[in-house]
Amino acid sequence: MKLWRKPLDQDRVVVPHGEIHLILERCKGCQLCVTYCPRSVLEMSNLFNAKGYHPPQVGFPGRCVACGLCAMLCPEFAIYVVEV
Amino acid sequence: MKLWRKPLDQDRVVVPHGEIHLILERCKGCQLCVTYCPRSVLEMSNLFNAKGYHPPQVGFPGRCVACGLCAMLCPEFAIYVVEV
Amino acid sequence: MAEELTNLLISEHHPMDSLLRQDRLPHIWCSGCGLGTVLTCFVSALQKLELDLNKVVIVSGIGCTGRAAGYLNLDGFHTTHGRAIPFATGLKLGNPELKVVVISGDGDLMAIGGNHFIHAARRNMDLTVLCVNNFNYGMTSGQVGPTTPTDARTSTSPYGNAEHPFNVPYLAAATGATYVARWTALHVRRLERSLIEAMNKRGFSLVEVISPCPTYYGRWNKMGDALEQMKQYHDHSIIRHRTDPAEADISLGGEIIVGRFVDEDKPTFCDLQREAVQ
Amino acid sequence: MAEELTNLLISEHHPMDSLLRQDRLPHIWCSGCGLGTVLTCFVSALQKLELDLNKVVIVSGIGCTGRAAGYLNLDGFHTTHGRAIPFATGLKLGNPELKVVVISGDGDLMAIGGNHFIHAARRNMDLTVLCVNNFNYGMTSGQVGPTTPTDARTSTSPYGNAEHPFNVPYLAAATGATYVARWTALHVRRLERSLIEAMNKRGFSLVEVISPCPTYYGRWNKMGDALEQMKQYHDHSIIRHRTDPAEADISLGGEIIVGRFVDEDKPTFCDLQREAVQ
Amino acid sequence: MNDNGILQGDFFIDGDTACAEAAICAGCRFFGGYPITPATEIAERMARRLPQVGGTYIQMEDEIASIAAVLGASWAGQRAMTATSGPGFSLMMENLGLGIITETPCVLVNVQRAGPSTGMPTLAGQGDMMQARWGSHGPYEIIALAPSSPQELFDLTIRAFNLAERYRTPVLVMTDEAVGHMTERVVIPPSEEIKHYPRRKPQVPPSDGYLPYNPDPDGVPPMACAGEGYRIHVTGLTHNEKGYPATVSVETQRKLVERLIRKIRDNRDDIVELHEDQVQGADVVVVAYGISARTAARPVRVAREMGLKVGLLKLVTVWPFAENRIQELASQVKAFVVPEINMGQIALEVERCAGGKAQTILVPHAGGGLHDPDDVLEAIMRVSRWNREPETQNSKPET
Amino acid sequence: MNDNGILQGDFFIDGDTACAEAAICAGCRFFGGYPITPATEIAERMARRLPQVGGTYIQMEDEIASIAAVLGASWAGQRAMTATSGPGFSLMMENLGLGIITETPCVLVNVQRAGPSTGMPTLAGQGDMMQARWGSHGPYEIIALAPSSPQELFDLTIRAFNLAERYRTPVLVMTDEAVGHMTERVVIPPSEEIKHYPRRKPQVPPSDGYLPYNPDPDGVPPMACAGEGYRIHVTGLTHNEKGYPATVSVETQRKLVERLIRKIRDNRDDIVELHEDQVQGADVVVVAYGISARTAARPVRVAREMGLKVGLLKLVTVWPFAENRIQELASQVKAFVVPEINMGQIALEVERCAGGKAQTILVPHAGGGLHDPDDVLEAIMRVSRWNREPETQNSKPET
Amino acid sequence: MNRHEIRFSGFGGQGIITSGYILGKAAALYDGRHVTLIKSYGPESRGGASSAQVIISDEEINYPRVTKPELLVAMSQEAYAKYVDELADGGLLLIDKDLVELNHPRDDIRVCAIPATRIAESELGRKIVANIVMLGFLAANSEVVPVEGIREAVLSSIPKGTEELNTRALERGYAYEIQYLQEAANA
Amino acid sequence: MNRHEIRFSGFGGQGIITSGYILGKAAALYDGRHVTLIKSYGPESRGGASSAQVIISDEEINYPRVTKPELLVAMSQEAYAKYVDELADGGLLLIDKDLVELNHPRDDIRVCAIPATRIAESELGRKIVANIVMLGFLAANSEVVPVEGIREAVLSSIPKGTEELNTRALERGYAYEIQYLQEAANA
Ligand SMILES: Cc1ncc(C[n+]2csc(CCOP(=O)(O)OP(=O)(O)O)c2C)c(N)n1
Ligand SMILES: Cc1ncc(C[n+]2csc(CCOP(=O)(O)OP(=O)(O)O)c2C)c(N)n1
Ligand code: SF4
Ligand code: SF4
Ligand code: SF4
Ligand code: SF4
Ligand code: SF4
Ligand code: SF4
Ligand SMILES: [Mg+2]
Ligand SMILES: [Mg+2]
Repeated sequence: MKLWRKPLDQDRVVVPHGEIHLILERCKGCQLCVTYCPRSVLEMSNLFNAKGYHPPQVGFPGRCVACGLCAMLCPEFAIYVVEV
Repeated sequence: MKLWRKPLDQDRVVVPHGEIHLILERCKGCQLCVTYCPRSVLEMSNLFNAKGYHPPQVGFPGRCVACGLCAMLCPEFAIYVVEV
Repeated sequence: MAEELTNLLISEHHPMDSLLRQDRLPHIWCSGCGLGTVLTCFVSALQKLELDLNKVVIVSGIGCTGRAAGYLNLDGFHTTHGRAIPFATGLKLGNPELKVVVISGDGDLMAIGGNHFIHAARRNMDLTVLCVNNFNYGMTSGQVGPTTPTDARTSTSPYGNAEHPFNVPYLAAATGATYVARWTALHVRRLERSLIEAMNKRGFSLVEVISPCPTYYGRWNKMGDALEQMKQYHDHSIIRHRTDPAEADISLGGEIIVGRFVDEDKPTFCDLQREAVQ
Repeated sequence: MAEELTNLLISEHHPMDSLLRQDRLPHIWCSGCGLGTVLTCFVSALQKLELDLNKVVIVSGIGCTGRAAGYLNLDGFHTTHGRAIPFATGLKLGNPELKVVVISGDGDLMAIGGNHFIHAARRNMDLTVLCVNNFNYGMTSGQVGPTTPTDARTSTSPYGNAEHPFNVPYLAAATGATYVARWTALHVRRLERSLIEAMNKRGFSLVEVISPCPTYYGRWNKMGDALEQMKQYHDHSIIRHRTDPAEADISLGGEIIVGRFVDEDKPTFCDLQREAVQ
Repeated sequence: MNDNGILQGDFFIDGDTACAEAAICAGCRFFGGYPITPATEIAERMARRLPQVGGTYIQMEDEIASIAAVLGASWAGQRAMTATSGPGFSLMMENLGLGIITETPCVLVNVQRAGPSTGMPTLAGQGDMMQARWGSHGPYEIIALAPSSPQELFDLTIRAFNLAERYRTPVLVMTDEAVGHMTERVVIPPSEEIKHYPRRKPQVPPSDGYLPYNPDPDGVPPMACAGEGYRIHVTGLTHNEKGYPATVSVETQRKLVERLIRKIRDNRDDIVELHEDQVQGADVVVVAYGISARTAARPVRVAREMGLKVGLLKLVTVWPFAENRIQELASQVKAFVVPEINMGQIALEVERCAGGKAQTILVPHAGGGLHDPDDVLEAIMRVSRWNREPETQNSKPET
Repeated sequence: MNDNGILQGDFFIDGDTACAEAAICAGCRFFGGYPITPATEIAERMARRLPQVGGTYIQMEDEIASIAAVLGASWAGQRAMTATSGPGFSLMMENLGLGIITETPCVLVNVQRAGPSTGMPTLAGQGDMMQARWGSHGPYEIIALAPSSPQELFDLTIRAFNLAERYRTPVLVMTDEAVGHMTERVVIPPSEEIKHYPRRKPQVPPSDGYLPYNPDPDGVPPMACAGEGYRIHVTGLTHNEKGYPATVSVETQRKLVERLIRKIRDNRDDIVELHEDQVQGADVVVVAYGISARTAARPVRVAREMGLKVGLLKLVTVWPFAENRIQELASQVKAFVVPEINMGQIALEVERCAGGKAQTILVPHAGGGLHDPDDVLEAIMRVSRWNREPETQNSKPET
Repeated sequence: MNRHEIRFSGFGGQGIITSGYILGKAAALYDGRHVTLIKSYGPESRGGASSAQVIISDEEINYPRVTKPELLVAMSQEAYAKYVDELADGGLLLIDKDLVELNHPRDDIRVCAIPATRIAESELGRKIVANIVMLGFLAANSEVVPVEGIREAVLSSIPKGTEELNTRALERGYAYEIQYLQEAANA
Repeated sequence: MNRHEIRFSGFGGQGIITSGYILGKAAALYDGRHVTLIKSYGPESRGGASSAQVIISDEEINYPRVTKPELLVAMSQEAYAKYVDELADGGLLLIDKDLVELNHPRDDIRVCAIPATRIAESELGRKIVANIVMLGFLAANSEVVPVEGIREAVLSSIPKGTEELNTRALERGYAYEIQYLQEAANA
C-alpha cells in the first residue's frame, strides 16, 4: 500500500509479535483459539492429550500480533501469548 | 327544581327506598357504613353488642335510597338494604 | 339490647350468606380492617359472574388475608405460607375446568411466595390472584415486609424501613401477567369490576388492593384509626388506567396510582402445552 | 507427545494462575462450554480492578456455573442450590468491607433462587451478580428452566417448551438493580468491561452472559457443536446500550439484544439502614 | 406400548425409569417436579410419557413448589407424584406436613444420594431414612417403602399409590441412587393385572351433611375433591370434622393428631411388608432394606455355607416400623446385624425394639457406595462367635 | 443498660425477649429472620436492639434466606442467629445441612408450637425434637438444648453460642411457645461475668499451608473467615481437608462424615447437661425436658409426698442424647416416665437406651398446651405399683 | 405458702395480656415475688379469645398454669362463660358491666362490676385504656399486689406520651369502687 | 454358575455408560440372561471419571458391583490406571490405543488395543461413536454376548436417524480385530 502521506507515528509503531504458550493437559480442543484468532495463527493438531482432546498448534508463527484474544477466549486457561 | 322539559321517563322514576337490616352480632362498629352512606342515613348507637362493639342505627330512615353502598362497604356482612 | 336500636330490622341472614360459611362468622379480622370489605367486593363480583360456583376454588396462603378461603362457601384451600400459587397451579392443571382464584396477603405472595408469583406470571398460568396489600404482615402482628414503604415503621423496622418496596403491579407486569389492576379497599365498585374482569381473563391476572391494617401498620405509622387510614389511602389515590406500572410506585404518604394497568392476551401455559404436544 | 506440536511452547503456568486454584484445573466444564471463557473474562476484569483481592468473595449456588467459586483463588463459597444470594447477603452485612460477587447459573438464580434475586435487587443490596444463562440446567443434564425459550426442546420439554422465559435484565431492572448488562460469552472484551463496571458499582448489579451449553441445550436444539452455538449467539446479538430491558426478550433462534441497559444510582440497603438508625 | 400409551412387557431400564412407568401404570397423571441428581431421570421420563397418556408434566420453580403442586393436583382428583433427592427432600418437609394434616394422597419418591448437604450427588446413600420419619415438624406418622431393585421400585411405586389412597396420606418411596441408576430387566404386567385402590369418595351427596374430616371406622375419611360440589374447606391448621380451623381447641388437636397417627399405626399389619429368608430358627438375623439388602445377601450366603444360622429380614416397608416382628425375633436371636448406608438410623429402631433381648450391631457406611460385603460378613461372624467364646459375650441376656 | 448498649439487672420479660437479650450478651451481632408465631418477638427485639449495639438486623424474604444469611454472616466473622418455629424450621432443614457440613458456627432457635403443619400457631408443642436430630438429609450429629424457663432460655442461648464456636457447628435451642411466651423475672448478669468461647482461628498465617478442614486433635478445625486472606474454599459437597470437592471419593466421605459425627459424639460429656433431682436411689425416674420438666415437677413432688421414690431427670441438652446416663439408670430403676408434648419422640431414645432393663412409659400430649400434671402422676403411680402387685409387672427384667 | 392465681380474660384487642403483664411486673419487680405470666390466644390478631394467667408466689413456681384462680377478670361474655366455673370458692370476679351479663350465677364468689370500656371510651376518650381502668378497679378490690407497684408497673410498660392518660385510667378504675358499692346498695 | 463381570471405563462424554447399557441390554433382552448394570460418575456432565459395571449371570444377581471383572474396557489413561489391577487373572483388557499408554504392564492378562476415537473421528466423522466402535471390537474379542444381540441392542438404543452411522461404527470395530492382530504380529 502506498501512503500519500506518512503517518505521524509510523516510526514508532512496532508490530508486536507473540510467543504462544500452551498448557497441554488443560486444553480441551474446543478450537475457539483457532477459530477466532484474527491472524489465523493457530490450527488444530492431530495429537491427543491425556484426556483425548486435540490441542492447537501454531501454523503461522510469524503472524501473531500478541493481541491476546486466544487467551481471553480460551475456556481452559490453557493458552496465552507473551509479547516478544 | 323546575324542569324546563319533562324527562321522558319521569313518570317511571320512583326514588327507591331502602329498608335497613342488621345482623347484630356480626357488626364490629367500624363506622364505615355510617361514614360513607351518601344520604347520611345511619348513625352509631350507644349500645354494645356481645363483643363490645357499637352497632349502627338508622337516624333518618326516610332518606335511604337503597344504593347498597353500606352493604358493599361493610367488612362484616352485617348490614344490607332491601329496596321497598 | 337489639330492640333499642332505632329504625332497623334485626336480621339473621345476609343476601351474600349463600356464598359465605355463616357458621364461621363473624370473621377474625379486626374492626375496620379492609379485608372484610375486599371480601364483600369479591362475593359481589362472584354473584355477578356467570360461573358454576361448584367449579370456583379459592386458594390462600397464611396471613390475615389468607383466612379468606375459609369464609367463602366455595371449595377453599388454606395452604402453607407462601405456597398458595403452586398449590393452585396443581389444582388448575389437575382439573382445567376449575376456576382457581388465589386470595392472599402481600407478605404471603411477595415475600416467602415471591418466587411462585413471578413464575406463575411468567408461565401465564390461568389463575386470578387477589393480593391484599396492607404494607405489613398483619397476622404475625405487623412486621416489615416487601411492600412496606421505605421509612415506614413496623415492629421490625422500628427505626424506619431501610428497604425499597416492590411495586406489585410492575412486578406482575414485568413477569408476564396479562391483567393487572390496583384499587384501594374503598373503591368498592371499581374493585368489584376489576375482579370480574380478572376472573373472566384467560391467563394470569392480578388485582392488588391497598387495604388498611389499622391494628399494626396504621398504629405504627400514626395514621389514625381504621376509618382515617382507609380514607387516607382513598384520598391519596389517583385513578389512571393504562398507566405504565413502572410508574406506580408507592411511597410513605405519597400518592397511590390505581386503575387497570394491563389487559392483554397471550397464550397460557395450557395453551402452549396443548400446542406442543400436538 | 507435546514435542510434536509445532511452534509453541509447552508451559505449566498461565498468567492468570495466581487467581486460580491451579490444583483443580482442568475444570469440569465440557469442551467448548462458554463457562470457561466467562471465567477468563472475570479473572481478567479482576486483574484490572483495583481491589484488595483478600476482600473479594465469590459465592455460587449449585450448577455447572456454580462451580466457578471453586476455581478462583479467592475466598469462595459454593452454597446450596439457589441460595447464593442470601448467603452473600449475610457475608456482606456481616462484613461490609467485603466485595461480594455471586456467580451462578440461570436455573440457580432464576428458578429455585428467583425469590432471593428479586429481593436482593429490591433492597439494592450491594452485590454483583454474574448470571450465566445457558437456557437450561446444565449440571443435571439439560432440563427446561425459567430462561429456556418457548418451544425449545430439552430433556424435560421434549415436545417443546410451553413456558414463556424470563427476560433476566428486565426482571433485574424491574425489581431494582442499579446496573444491568447482557453479553454473550464471545463478547469477551465488552463482558470484561461490564464486569469491571458492575464490580465498581455501589448497589445491586447484574451481568447476564448468554453462554452455550453444547452438551445439552445445543444438542437438543440441533445447534451444531460448541463453536457453532457460540457463533450463533454472537451473530444473533445486537448491541444496543440503554435499551429498555423490557424490549430485551429472547426467543428461540431470535435476536439477542446485548449491551449496558441500566446504570443508575440509588441508596443501598446499608445506606438506608445507616440513615434510619441515626 | 398399548393403545392407551401404557407399556407392557420386558424392559432393560433403570430404576428411575421403572418408577416413572409404574406411576403411569398406577394411574398417576400429574407430575410436578424439579430436577435433581439422581432422581432427574424420573422427571425426564414423566415429561416424555405423561403427554402420551393424557397427563400433565410441569417442572416447577423448586421442590417446594413441586410438592405444593402435587398436593393441589391431588385435590383436583388426580393421582399425583413428585421425585427428588436429599436436598429437595429437605425442602419438601414443610409441605409434606401439609399433605399429612390435610390427608392428601400422593407419592413422593426420594432417590437418596450421599449427604449431608450437597454431599455426593451421583453416589448412593441411605441417610434420609430417619428424615423420612421425622423430617417435618410436629407429631405424625408416615408410610415409607424401600425397594432394592428396579423391578421392586416398579412394584412398590404402584403399591405406594394404592397405600396413599387407602390411607389418604402422602407415601414415601425411599430408594437410592444405586437402585435408581441400576439397570436390570423390568417386567411390566398387563394393565388389567395391576391393582388400583380407588379414591374413597363420600357416600352422601353434597350438602347432605358431608363432613370432610369425619373418618370411616378405620380412621380414614372419604375424600371429596375440588369441583365436586362439596364446597370443602381444607386447612393446614388444626381442624375439626368440618375441616374448619380450631386453633385453640386442645381437644380438637388431640382427636385429629391421634387419628392421623392411629390410621397408620393401627393398620401396621396391612402396611408392613417384610421379606424373610431363613429367619425362623436363625441365631443371627441381618435386618436390611433397599440396596443394602442385596449387599447383605452375599455375606449371608457365605455365612450359611460356613454353617452359621443366619437369617435375612428385608424391610420392604420401613415406616411404620416392623416393631412386632423385631420384638418377636429378639427373643429368638442372639443379635441383629444392620447394614445401612448411613451412620445408624434404622439400627436405632431395631435396637429399641430388641429391648436388650438381642444385641444390635450396626454396620455403618458413610455413603457414596455400597458396603463391602465382607464388612457385613465380619459382623455376622463376630456375633455368631459369641456363643462359642463366652468371655466376649457380655451383652446377650439369658432369655 | 450499660454504655455499650448491653442490659444488666432484673427484668420481667418473656422467654423470647430473654433469648434476644442473651444473644446480644453472647456477642451476636447479626440476626437474619422471618416472623413466625411464637418466635416473632425474638426478631422484633433484635430489630430494635441490634442497631443499638452496632449489629445488623435483616428481615429476609423467608426462612431459607434467613438461615442462608446467617451462615454467610458467620463466615464473615460474626456470631449470628435466627429464630423460627415449626414451619420455618422445616424450611431451614436443607441449609442446616450446609451449616453442618461446612462447620459453620451459628445458633438457630425453634420456639416450638403445636403441629403438624400450620397446626396451632399460638400454642405450645414439643413435636420437633426428632426433627431437630434428623430433619436434614444425610448422616450428621447435632447439638440441641431445651430450656424450661425464660431465665434458662437466656442462659442456654449464651451456651448455644459458645458450643457453636467450640464445635464449629450450628446449635439448636429447642424451646417452645410456653417458655417463649412465658414472662418471668430474668436476671442478666454483668457482661464481664458472661463466658465467651472465642472463635478458633488458624495458627498459621495465610499461604502457610493452612488447610481449612484439617482438624485440631479434638476433631474441630480452626476457622479462617472471608476477608482474612486465607482464600478459603467452602462447599456443601463432600470435601477434603483443603475444602475441595471430592465427590467420588468414598474415603473422603467417610473421613469427613465420621469426623463430623465424632466431634460431637466424642465430646458428649462436655456437651450433655442434665439436672438431676433425687435420681439416685429412685424407683421411677421421670425424664423430661423444656416446659414439660416443669410440669413434671409437681407430680414428682406429690408422688414423693405419697412415699414413692421418684427422681426427676431433666435433659437440658437433648442432643446428643444422654445415652450413658439413661443406660446406667436403667439398671437401677423400674421405669422411666417420659412426658412430652408430642406423640413419643425422646421417649423412643429413652426406651432404646433403657435396653429392656427398665420400662419406658410415655405420657403423650398431642400439643396445644401443657400436660395435666395428673396424667404424669397417674403414670408414676402406675409404674410404682408394679412391685407391689407383681401380676401386672410383666416387663421389668430381674436385673 | 403464699400463692395467688389470677386470670385475666376477654378477647384480643382488649389489652388482656397487658393487664396480666403489668400485674405480674408489679409483683415481680416492685414487690420481689416469684411471678409467672402465661398468655393464651389464637392466631388471630383481634377478636379471638384471649387470656392471661398470672401466678404470684413466695416460692419458685413450676407448673405455670392457673388451675383454681382466686381472681378472675372477665371482659367478654365468652370469657365469663368459659372461666367462671374455675374460679375458686370465695374468689373474686371482676367484670366489665356492659360486656358481661351475669347469666351463670354462683353464690360462693364475690362479683364486682365496672363499665370499664364505657369509662375508657366516654370519659377518657380512648377505649384502649379499658384494661387499665379495670386494673385500677382490681387494685381497689384485691390486695394481691399493692396499688403503688401497679402504678409503677403501668408507667414503665406503656408507650411514652401516654403516662397521663394511663394514670387517669388507673385512678378512675381505682376510684370506681365506691360508686359500685353504692349502686349495689341501691339495687 | 455362568457369571461374567465387565467394566467399561473412561471419562464423561465418551459414552461409557451407553456401552454398558447396550451390552447389558443385549444380554438381558436378546439373550435372556440376568443382567445388572450400574454406573458411576461424578456430578460433572463431562470430563469426570465415568464407569459402567455389568454383571451377566444365569442366576439372580444380588450384590451388583463388579469386583473381579474378566473384561475391562479402558478409554482413558486415568481409567486404565485406576482399574487395571482389579482385572481378573487371564482377563481381557480393551483400550483405546491413542488414549491409553500401557505403562502398568501385567503379563497375566490379554490386551487388545484399537484407536476407537480416531476411527470414529476420522473414518466415521463422529467422535461420539467411538464407544460403538469399541463395542464392535469387544464383540470380536469376547464371547460374553453374541454380536447379533449387541447389534439389536445398539439399534434399539440409539436416536432415530443414526442407525447407519452406528451400524458402521459397530462393524468397523468388529472388523478391526484382524488388523490389530496383524499389527501385533508385525510389532
Ligand atoms: C413458613 C412460615 N413462615 C412464617 C409464618 C408466619 N406467618 C404467618 S402469616 C405471615 C405473614 C402474613 O403477612 P401477609 O401475607 O401480608 O398477610 P396479612 O396478615 O398482612 O394479611 C407470616 C410471616 C408461617 N406461617 N409459615
Ligand atoms: C435443592 C436442590 N434441588 C435441585 C438440585 C439439583 N441441581 C443441581 S444444579 C441444578 C440446576 C443448574 O442449572 P443452572 O443454575 O442453570 O446451572 P448450569 O448447570 O446450567 O450452569 C439443579 C436443578 C440441587 N442441587 N439442589
Ligand atoms: S495473540 Fe492474537 S494473533 Fe496471536 S495467536 Fe492469539 S489470537 Fe492469534
Ligand atoms: S481455546 Fe484453549 S482449550 Fe480451546 S483449543 Fe484453544 S487452547 Fe485448547
Ligand atoms: S343503602 Fe345507601 S342510602 Fe341507604 S343506608 Fe345504605 S348507603 Fe345509605
Ligand atoms: S360497616 Fe358493618 S361492621 Fe361497620 S359499623 Fe356498619 S354494620 Fe357495623
Ligand atoms: S391485624 Fe391488620 S390485617 Fe390483620 S385483621 Fe387486623 S387490621 Fe386486618
Ligand atoms: S453441561 Fe453444558 S453448561 Fe455444563 S459444562 Fe457442559 S456444556 Fe457447560
Ligand atoms: Mg400483609
Ligand atoms: Mg443454566
